[in-house]
Amino acid sequence: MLLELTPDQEVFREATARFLADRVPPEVIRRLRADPAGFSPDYWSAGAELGWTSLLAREEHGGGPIGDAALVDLSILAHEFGARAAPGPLASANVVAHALSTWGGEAHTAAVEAVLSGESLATCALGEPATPGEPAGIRVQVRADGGDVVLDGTARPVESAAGAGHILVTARVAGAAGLAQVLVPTAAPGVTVTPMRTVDLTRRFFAVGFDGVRLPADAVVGEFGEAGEQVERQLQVALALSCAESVGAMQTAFDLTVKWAFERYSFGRPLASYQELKHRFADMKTWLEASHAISDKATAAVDAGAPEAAELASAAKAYIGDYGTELAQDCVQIHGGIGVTFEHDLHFYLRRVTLNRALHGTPASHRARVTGIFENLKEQA
Amino acid sequence: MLLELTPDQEVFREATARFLADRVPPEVIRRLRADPAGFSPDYWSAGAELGWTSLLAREEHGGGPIGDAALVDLSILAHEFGARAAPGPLASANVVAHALSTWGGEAHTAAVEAVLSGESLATCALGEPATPGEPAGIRVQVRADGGDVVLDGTARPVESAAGAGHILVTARVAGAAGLAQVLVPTAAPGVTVTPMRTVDLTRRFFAVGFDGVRLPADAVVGEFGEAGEQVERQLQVALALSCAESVGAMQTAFDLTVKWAFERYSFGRPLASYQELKHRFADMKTWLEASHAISDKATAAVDAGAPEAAELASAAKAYIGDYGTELAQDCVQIHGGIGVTFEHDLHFYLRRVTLNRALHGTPASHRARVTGIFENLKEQA
Amino acid sequence: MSTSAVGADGVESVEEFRARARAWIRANLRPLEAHEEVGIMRPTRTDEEELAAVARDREIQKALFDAGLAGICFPPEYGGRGLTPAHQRAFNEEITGYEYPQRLQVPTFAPCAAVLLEFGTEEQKRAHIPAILKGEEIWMQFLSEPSSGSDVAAALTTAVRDGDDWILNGSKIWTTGAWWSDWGLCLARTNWDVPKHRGLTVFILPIAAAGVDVQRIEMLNGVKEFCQEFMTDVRVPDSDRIGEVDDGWTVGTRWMFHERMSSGSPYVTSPGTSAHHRIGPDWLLDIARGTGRLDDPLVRDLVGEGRVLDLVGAALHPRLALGMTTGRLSDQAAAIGRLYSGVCATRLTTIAFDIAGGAGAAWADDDGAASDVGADFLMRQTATIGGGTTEMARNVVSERVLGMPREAALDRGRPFREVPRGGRSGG
Amino acid sequence: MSTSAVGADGVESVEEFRARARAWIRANLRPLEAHEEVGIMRPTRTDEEELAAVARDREIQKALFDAGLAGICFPPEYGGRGLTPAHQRAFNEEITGYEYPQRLQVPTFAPCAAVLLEFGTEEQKRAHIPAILKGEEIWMQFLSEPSSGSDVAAALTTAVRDGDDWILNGSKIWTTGAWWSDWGLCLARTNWDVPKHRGLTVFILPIAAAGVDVQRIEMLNGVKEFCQEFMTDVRVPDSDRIGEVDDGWTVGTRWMFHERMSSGSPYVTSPGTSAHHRIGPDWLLDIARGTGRLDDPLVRDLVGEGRVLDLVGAALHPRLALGMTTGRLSDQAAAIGRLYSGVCATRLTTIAFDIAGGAGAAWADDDGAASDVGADFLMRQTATIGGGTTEMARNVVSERVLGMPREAALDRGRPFREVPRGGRSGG
Repeated sequence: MLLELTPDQEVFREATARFLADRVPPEVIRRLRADPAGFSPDYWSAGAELGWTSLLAREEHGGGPIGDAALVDLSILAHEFGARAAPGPLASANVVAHALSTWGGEAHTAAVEAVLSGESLATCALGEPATPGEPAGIRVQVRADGGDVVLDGTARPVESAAGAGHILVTARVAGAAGLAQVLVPTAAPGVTVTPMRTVDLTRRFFAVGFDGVRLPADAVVGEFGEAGEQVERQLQVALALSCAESVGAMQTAFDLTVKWAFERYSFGRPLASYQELKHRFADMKTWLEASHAISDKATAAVDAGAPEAAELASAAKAYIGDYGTELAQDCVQIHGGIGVTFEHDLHFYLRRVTLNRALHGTPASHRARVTGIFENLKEQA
Repeated sequence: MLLELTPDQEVFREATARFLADRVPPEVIRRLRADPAGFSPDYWSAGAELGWTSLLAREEHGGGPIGDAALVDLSILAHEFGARAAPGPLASANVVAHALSTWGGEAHTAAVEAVLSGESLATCALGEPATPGEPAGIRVQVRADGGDVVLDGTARPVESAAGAGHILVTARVAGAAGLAQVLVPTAAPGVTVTPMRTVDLTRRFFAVGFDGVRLPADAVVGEFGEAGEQVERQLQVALALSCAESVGAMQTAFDLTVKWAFERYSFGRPLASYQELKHRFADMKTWLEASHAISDKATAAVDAGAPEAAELASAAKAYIGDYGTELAQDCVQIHGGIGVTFEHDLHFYLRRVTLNRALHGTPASHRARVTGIFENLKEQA
Repeated sequence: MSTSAVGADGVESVEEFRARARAWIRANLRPLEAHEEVGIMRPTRTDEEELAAVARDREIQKALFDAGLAGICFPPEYGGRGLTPAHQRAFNEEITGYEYPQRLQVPTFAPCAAVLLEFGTEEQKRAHIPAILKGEEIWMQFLSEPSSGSDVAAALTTAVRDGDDWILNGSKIWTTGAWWSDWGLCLARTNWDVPKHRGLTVFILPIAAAGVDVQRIEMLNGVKEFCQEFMTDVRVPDSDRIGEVDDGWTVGTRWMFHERMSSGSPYVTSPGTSAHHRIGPDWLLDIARGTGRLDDPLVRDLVGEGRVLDLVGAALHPRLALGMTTGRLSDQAAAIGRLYSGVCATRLTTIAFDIAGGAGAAWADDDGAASDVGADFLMRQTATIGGGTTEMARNVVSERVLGMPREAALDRGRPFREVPRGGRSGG
Repeated sequence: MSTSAVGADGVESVEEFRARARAWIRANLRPLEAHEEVGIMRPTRTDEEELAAVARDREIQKALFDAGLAGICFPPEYGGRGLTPAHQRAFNEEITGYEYPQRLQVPTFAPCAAVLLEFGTEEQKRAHIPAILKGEEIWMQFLSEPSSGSDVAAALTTAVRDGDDWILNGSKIWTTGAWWSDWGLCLARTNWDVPKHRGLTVFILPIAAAGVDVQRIEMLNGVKEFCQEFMTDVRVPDSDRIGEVDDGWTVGTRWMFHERMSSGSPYVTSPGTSAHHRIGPDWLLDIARGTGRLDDPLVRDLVGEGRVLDLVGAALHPRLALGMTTGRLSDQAAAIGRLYSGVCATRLTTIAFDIAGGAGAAWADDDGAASDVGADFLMRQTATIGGGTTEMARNVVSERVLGMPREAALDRGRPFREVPRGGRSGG
């Protein structure tokens, strides 16, 4: 997170922090493991009132940023979500709000307003990020058929699909190179939603099958077959939010463990007095500050639509993916046995960074993306 | 190296150890940097008298092991070479002696005897190891032409090529899938020997060009076009010796650094009292024992021609390649600035493990080889 | 005791023994399926299934005893076979790939039975060793405490003399399966006014004794294999004391030696290439194949790394064992093996997670080998915590193997009562 | 002093300054070639060439001074421009890609000139700062000693009072280019009967002074950039003392602060994206392309890793600088940046070596970018040793940033004369 928030940002952060501390303290998160959705509907709609879903949408849809940089503001929320291992599909919902509000048509107005108000949940299936020269990992096909579009295939993992009214689906256009995005009601005939298992306690993922799902053409978001760039933009938003969330989780895991090291004694000395542990804390602090830095820089670039946004977002994802889990695992190690028990909170944060490491492309796939972008950059230079 | 040597092995090791301590102590090695060959001819012939070149050759050629396991005995020498950063193409010369003695014909008798006596130096160009399903990195071609064979292409790096009378060259057979090995006199028309630069102080490498080099067919070692298996065997011998040598170098670097840690004080305490350094020494000791263990196991398997020899040799090369250099670099780090000066001995051992890491295939290429072998093994199971 | 063929000199040779073991094993034990119980402590069994598995382990142990195949290196006077470690190794090789009484090996045979053999009275040994060898007694270590972590000698569990008995109060933790076990080997403090190591005494007690409350601990992945015991005024007769009063650290030192050595102990059956409770390189291949990534050079590199680490470990452990046997390596070199194993296991778990790709975040039940690898990754550190942390192993290697100065301990030479203990307790 | 346009209020704005700097740089300085001086301290120049390069650096510095572009953040009374760090940053940006007086930056401007500004007398400042800004004086740190390594306060170099002078004896090491430098800032022991930090005093001395013997140190790759100085009865007037007698650690603490901060110091010109004296990600691409391995996914992964580390570093350093400026982060957070840079540089060097493959062992002169990467690998650790080891940085981060207990130092509170110093000396 940024070292300095504006007063508006601080008010905004503080409201959500208080809300989360009140509504989803650790003992509640532990219980939510058994909840099919991972959270209650009123939790999400109350969050929407705090602005969780509206920052990236246009004002005419009831959205709007609190400052100049909507995604930066939203990343402060995402950081708070990570720091408290909060439930809820923050990134997915915001990607949908952003997409519908930016590229959607008249037909999507009702949906975007319902998402913004928290009245209805929407999620998205973006697919894995594309490496330059390589196809993205998208396994849904769409074809135009008369005035309709028809979808076939499977998207996975799709967050909160079972509780969502709509899924924004990214699909390959059959027989062509392009992509299209379609807003699919989960109630549409031919849609099947199958739960998956996951490392997180409160986030839920699903495999969503599309078997000849037929929708009117105005379900398409943006231009049919020309959605590559908007998908890339949405992916960058998702990456930025996922990174900010992971950094929040890293921060809490680190803080918990520093505290433990001061309080826990072994051989008559606090753990914090052992040089080998001290040096590991120094490394962790370095990874942590580096993760804050690259996360914030990538977020600002994505927010500004800067040319370096794609590379920075992937660099952040690769770095935070690797070092976020290393940091959290080292926190577990320093805690010892208690750190792998269900009763301790530490695993909440380990789960969150583990999830985010493997979601939206692994560190290795993002390194490949960085190499491709960097290579193109150098060839142009 | 083995934890326990037989009395014969110990006598053998001790003779070479005394010889090396006398002939190539550190100050001599430092001076040999400027020597074009890296050592004097009489050094090598005296070594040959100590048995450096004869263990893998048949008795009728003047060779023969000192015990049951010739390569194991030889690996004790290689370990001593590494431990003292000794000059001389031990692995290359022994591969040639082994190859000529095992697969060579009448025409090679004089050459093998000269190699064994140390009267003449011979070296080899094996190429990089082949991964199952992939071609080996061999860039010399050979074709049969009447009663002759003709070689074209370049082999690099070839150790001690400038001082060698013969080079055992591995070549692809033009227009066919097989390999052939040819013993090429360096004086043959069309052979060019160009010095390369290297990380080692006393070992010398060359790019050897073959431009229509024509030799009689009896220069061929083994069956023309059927040399794949003998090349693989020779490569395994080279890997085993290279690993044993690296482990010797690791052992000396480690011992030097343990000694330093006890003697060097900082803030009124010996370095050996700092927990963070102690833990790094524990890791290094673990890498070191593991390297001894896998090197010895691979050597025994190669010596016995065991089915697991190829996989173990590559596993040893990959592990020792990675951890040998990590250990040596950590020894440098613990020494501080003095560890990167030319006057200190530590870099001798760093150079040796660095050289061996990149020679005969990188750790990554050997991991790929291990994966291929392992995959085949599991498919057969 | 049992009937079995022996050589002409009355001692069964290794090969005779091997042949007999092989025949019996093939006739009586179930071959394991490939990858049975792969992964990191996955919660695959219900409590009922776990109890049935424990019962089966006891049953196999009893059958082994009746066949003259139990307690291979235990003394005959306590029901063992009195054979050599080479016989045990042959047995390990023969039982590889078959079910075996896994829950009785560690800690029952080692360190617990090993400690009884070394320090127990004749009565104690006759009472317990044969019962252990028959599968009638499963033992646990009452050693770690919530407050002490790696510093096991800092036990707060207290034993106070009361006539011919002792009264124990305190809590022990990280006992595997105490809820289905029978006896505990317990380290307790009998004197608070001397330095840490000089006020300890070792006792044995039935886990069902009055005042022992066994609570199961839920791990982050839902497995409830470990327990914590709360002891409230537990009465133990002085005849169940092991070793001298206040001299428990003499026992404890050997106890911990046997614990560190347990994987190579001659008292313990440990199949050579068991893929149980770990992720081995063959599982990496399966994940790669299952996710369609086996042709990806990056994935092949990871599989190769896993295989290399596994092969190196298989070379290292015998070297260490030989070195310790012949005295070429310090007895403390076992810590090198522990360190290697821990680091290797965490790396293999990470590799599995990386190969699984997106299936590491969320997986379907039909994802095959990639399923649950994400959950394994969460449990990764258990390999470097359980059975003594790798940090402690690094201390041992540097201080005991390399002879480097010991860490300053602020509790040294100080009455334990006065040692700072910090503000928190935990595991 | 110099002629330059200034804003209406008499202060040149950053943008005015930038425009003026840009015009001057383009008119007067040579653009660098791609990858000029890539690699880890490669011995690319003869002594004659090195001396010519030093002369060129002095010449550029003088020209900058004459153009009113030197000493941007130095006080005007000593010849500086009295401008802001923002002006220096603009200058850094504009000079990127051009030659600049690299040898005068560190340690001359910082820490040496910074220490003079902070602790020097008015006479000392007037005597040296303008000369430094004109390129007439190149300074070195006489700080490290062969015996003391990271423990710089354990200096054995001794200064003894003799009338109005001091007589210095001892040895300093790791001075970069002392053989072509002019002045040394020297930490010496003036009292052996008090604890380490309380018996030190700082002096300045001409390197050409009688009794100073400068020996060049050959590094393992043949480069002779570093020196060791042997001081035998070197006479230094008391007027060349910096700070109070025996209070040298007050100076030393700030000295080391300026050293740690030197890469971001407002006194120092440091082009933003210089690829000098390191292996950057673009060099990795060149090696991969040159060895024909750019399509190998393993190589692409390594290039990506290098690029990611570089991008993260470029994000981290400004965050740390901002945090230290605003007080959100401890001043000691500079050690985080030092740690990151060192680890990142060693990793990039290793990646380069791995991409080079067999050319890392032996290379031909025409191997292009892969040439000499093997030699760079041998020098890898210089990035985590020079300028303070990463071990010291980790101590600082844990103790000063995170507030963890300090390491036990057996020299604390003990007369330095009685401190154990071990059996060996070295670097």
